[in-house]
Amino acid sequence: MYTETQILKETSTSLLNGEGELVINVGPQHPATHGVLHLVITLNGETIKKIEPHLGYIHRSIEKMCESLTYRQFIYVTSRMDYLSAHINNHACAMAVEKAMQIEVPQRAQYIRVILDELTRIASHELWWGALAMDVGAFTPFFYAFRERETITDIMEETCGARLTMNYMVPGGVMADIHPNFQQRVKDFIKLFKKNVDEYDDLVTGNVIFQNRLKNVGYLSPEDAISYGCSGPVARGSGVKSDIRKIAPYDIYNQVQFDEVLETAGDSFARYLVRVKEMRQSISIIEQLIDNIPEGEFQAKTKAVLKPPKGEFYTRVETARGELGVYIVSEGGTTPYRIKFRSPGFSNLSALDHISRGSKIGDLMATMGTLDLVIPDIDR
Amino acid sequence: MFIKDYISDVYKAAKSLLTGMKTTGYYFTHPKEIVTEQYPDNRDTLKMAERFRGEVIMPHDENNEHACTGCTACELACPNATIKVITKFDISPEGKKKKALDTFVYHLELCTMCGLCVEACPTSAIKMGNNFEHSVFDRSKLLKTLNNEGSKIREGVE
Amino acid sequence: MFSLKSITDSIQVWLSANLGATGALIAQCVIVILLAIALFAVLGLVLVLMERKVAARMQVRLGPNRVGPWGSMQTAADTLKLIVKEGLTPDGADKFLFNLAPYIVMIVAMLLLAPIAYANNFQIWDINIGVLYVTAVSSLGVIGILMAGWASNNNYSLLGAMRSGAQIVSYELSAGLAILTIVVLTGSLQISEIVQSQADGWWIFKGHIPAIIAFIIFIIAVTAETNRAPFDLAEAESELTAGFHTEYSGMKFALFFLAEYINIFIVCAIGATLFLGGWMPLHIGNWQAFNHIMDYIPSSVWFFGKVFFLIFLIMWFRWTFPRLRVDQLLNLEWKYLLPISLFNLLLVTMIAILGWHF
Amino acid sequence: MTEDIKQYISEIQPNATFEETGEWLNVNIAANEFHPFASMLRNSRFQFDYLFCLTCVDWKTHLTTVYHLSSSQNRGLNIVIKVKLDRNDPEVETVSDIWRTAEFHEREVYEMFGVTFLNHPDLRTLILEDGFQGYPLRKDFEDPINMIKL
Repeated sequence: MYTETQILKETSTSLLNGEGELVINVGPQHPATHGVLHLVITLNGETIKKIEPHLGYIHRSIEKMCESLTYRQFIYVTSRMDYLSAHINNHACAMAVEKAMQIEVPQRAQYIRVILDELTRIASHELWWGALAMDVGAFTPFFYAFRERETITDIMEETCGARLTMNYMVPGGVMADIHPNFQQRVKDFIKLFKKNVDEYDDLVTGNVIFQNRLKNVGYLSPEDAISYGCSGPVARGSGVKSDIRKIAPYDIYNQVQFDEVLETAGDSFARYLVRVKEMRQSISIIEQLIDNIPEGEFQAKTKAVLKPPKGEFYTRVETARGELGVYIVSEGGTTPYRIKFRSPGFSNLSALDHISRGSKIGDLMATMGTLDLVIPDIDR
Repeated sequence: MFIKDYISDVYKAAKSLLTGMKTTGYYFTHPKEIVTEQYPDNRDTLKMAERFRGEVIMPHDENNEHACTGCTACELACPNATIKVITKFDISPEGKKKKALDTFVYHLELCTMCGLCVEACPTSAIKMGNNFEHSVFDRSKLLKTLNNEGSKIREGVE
Repeated sequence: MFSLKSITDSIQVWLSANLGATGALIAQCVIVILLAIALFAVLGLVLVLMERKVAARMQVRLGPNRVGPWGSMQTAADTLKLIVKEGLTPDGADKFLFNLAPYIVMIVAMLLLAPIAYANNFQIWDINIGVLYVTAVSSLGVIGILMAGWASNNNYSLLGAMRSGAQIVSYELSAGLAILTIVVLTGSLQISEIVQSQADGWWIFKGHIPAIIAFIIFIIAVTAETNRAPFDLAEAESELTAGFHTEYSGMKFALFFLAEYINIFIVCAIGATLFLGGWMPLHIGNWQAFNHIMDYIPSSVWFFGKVFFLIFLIMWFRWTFPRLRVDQLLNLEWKYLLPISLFNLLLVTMIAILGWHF
Repeated sequence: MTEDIKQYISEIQPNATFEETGEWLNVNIAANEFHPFASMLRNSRFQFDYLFCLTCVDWKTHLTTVYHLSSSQNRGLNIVIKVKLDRNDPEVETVSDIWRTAEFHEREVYEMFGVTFLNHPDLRTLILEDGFQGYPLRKDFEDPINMIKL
């Protein structure tokens, strides 16, 4: 085993390391890592022998930061973890505080939360779809994905006040009532999305080159998926039931009809299909809820200073990437004693080495793309 | 049949590729589908959403009066120490001392536009503005004082 | 029919009257070199802009539109930027080869401009083995790429160069076989004769289905040969950052970039000459009036129109398809394109012997 | 179900103690008994094969590593295992041979809290740079240059 500094020395003098293997650094600045992930890859020709992730380039120690923020303040920081599902992260934290304080969230707030969660999930999957297509070399889908995603961010901007790091959740509900245009714009979006999603299939899903790039690549067996703690679409692509919305329904997820998308192939294409189908499931969830938002309060009455009782609280939600756990240890003060975020990307990344050994470099990009890694989520 | 499979493979592959080309070809021949905005050419017509959080502002009315009592609730609510409220003591006509706002210091460079200060404000003295063009050449220009020169608290705000 | 022959002839007469035989030859060489360089520069500017505009339209955006009307001066501005940039040479690189490589790639591209018939009687060098010359010289370009990849002393560059080597060597085969089908039909290697043989109809129409198959294979193979997406493995940016030219900057990078576009132009010109009749106007059977109208369009317009149509086709591929993996790339060549083109060549030979074509 | 698990745990490890204040069953266990206990839980009829969270808490007097376990067959079944460690010399057996995901999580805990995981295949810093001094998530960690506290 070598440390980073040694790697830099080795590569500067010779292209090969001591054992005649080619060592390349993918990242921290590399077009395919979507951020500052650093993978040290040992190659034999084009075949991958070992992958070693080096993390920490964007580690902000959010867990430590949260220890000095109050229960109202720490929610906004979590938007910066998995910035593509910022809303769902906030939701998890708000739920953790509500659980600790035993706050009853009004029905209206729950509906709004779930609709926005699902919109966030679609937006996140859209971006993933475009980025994956770009990883395997097709540029145009990226722009089509952003076109649809733009509609969602516009809706978010109008209702939440920001496009990416919304901070719309507060303990006890949401910060403000939905914008009067919200329902109409969401319905317009659903119409647009249903029209455009067929284009995705034409352009990418059915494409023979794309299918060949993803099929039988990065095989993750169900046993490994469980052992590596994979969750979300990665685990579901291997046929492991892991949807928190089904396992431990929160808010009004037990009142809506949707299917947990499962694929059994376990390869990159299965993970791809899971996400594409999930987008359609999310649309159906939104369709069920958008016309039925009950009247009432959007925020429960809460004290100005939140002081949860002594104890430990764990909440789980299903983000676009998988299971996000928020573990709060409270000592009865105004700030959490310890917070741990169990981020889905961290566990999913740990399976990367295992599933890409023996495949080609081109496959690695496809595998990484379908694991849907968001680096701030991994580093926190 | 090997030959048959071979031919059907080639046919299916070619068909899927042509379907893809049809999609991109459609957009090539339909320039009306172009969605990009021509910023900053469209500055005059560009309308931000009313709730868009671009910066913290303190609205003043025509008498140069604001609604800030200097209670520092926003300062306490802020997660990044963006706001610093400096208070003074006003002497009311009855001769009673009363806490009032002296300077409302706002560090735009530290602000993450989370909106918690606006939530916390009991008198709605501050709100989020829509301006998003904040770039300046000197970082010190981002240090702002939100209350106007010579402004005072509006009558009746407690 | 309109022809540039009168102009070239009058220049020839004027030069030999004023400068003598040797002087005229030298002067003609200078004029040709200047024209070639001018074509090179203009093509670079036009094609880069075209690529960006085509990409933008397919990607529902506008593309360059700030410099000049509709962004027409964008590439000129980019070139200026690249010229004034510092050309870095990495510390561990083989400096001589590293600096030589871009020039080799460019010289090869320039050499290929020679045998192409740009218009009626307008050709730099009507060599009698024109097609052979083109296939022979075009495969030299890979030497420059291999040299660049090896001399950079960079893992990404090396991998990119190796991929490029494997790719070009294999795809030469099916490109060559596709060209051969037309040579079989024409019975000549000379470019001008191939064009003349299509006076009564282009080969893609005259040669029945085998000619169409050969044309498709040719387009696929040359897309691969010029390292264009979906076969851009040599520079696969999401895998190898920029492949063989990762370490290049400034004008040296620009030369690679330019050579890529010139190569596209050349292969499309060859394709247009072989399959679409070169500068020959579109003639349909006995429609005398129609044929007559078509003759009024200048031959250079016909030629460049066809070439740009093919270039557009290749750009369309690039902005639609994902990239192949390296083993799939070789699979496609050896398992699909090569057997099909061999079989196709057999068919064409039968057609030619039996005289079934028009 | 919780009673079943409690009974099973009392059978295999009589020294384990339980807390039931939280949502899920908490089991306290000593560090030297932890590894065989974990592997028995993994292979028990409850099949705790999904380690979804592994972390550590600094209680100023001691450290506690916290393992959140679940079963992939029945994800509603969760238990929490806590191992109390000496703060000056925290050492515990690794569980990366039982749950592969622990490999990364333990590396994170190792650098953030300084807990040494015995028999870990690759115990190096994952997030922090090489040669980083101190354990950032411990309560007494102070960094005067990159201040975290307000």
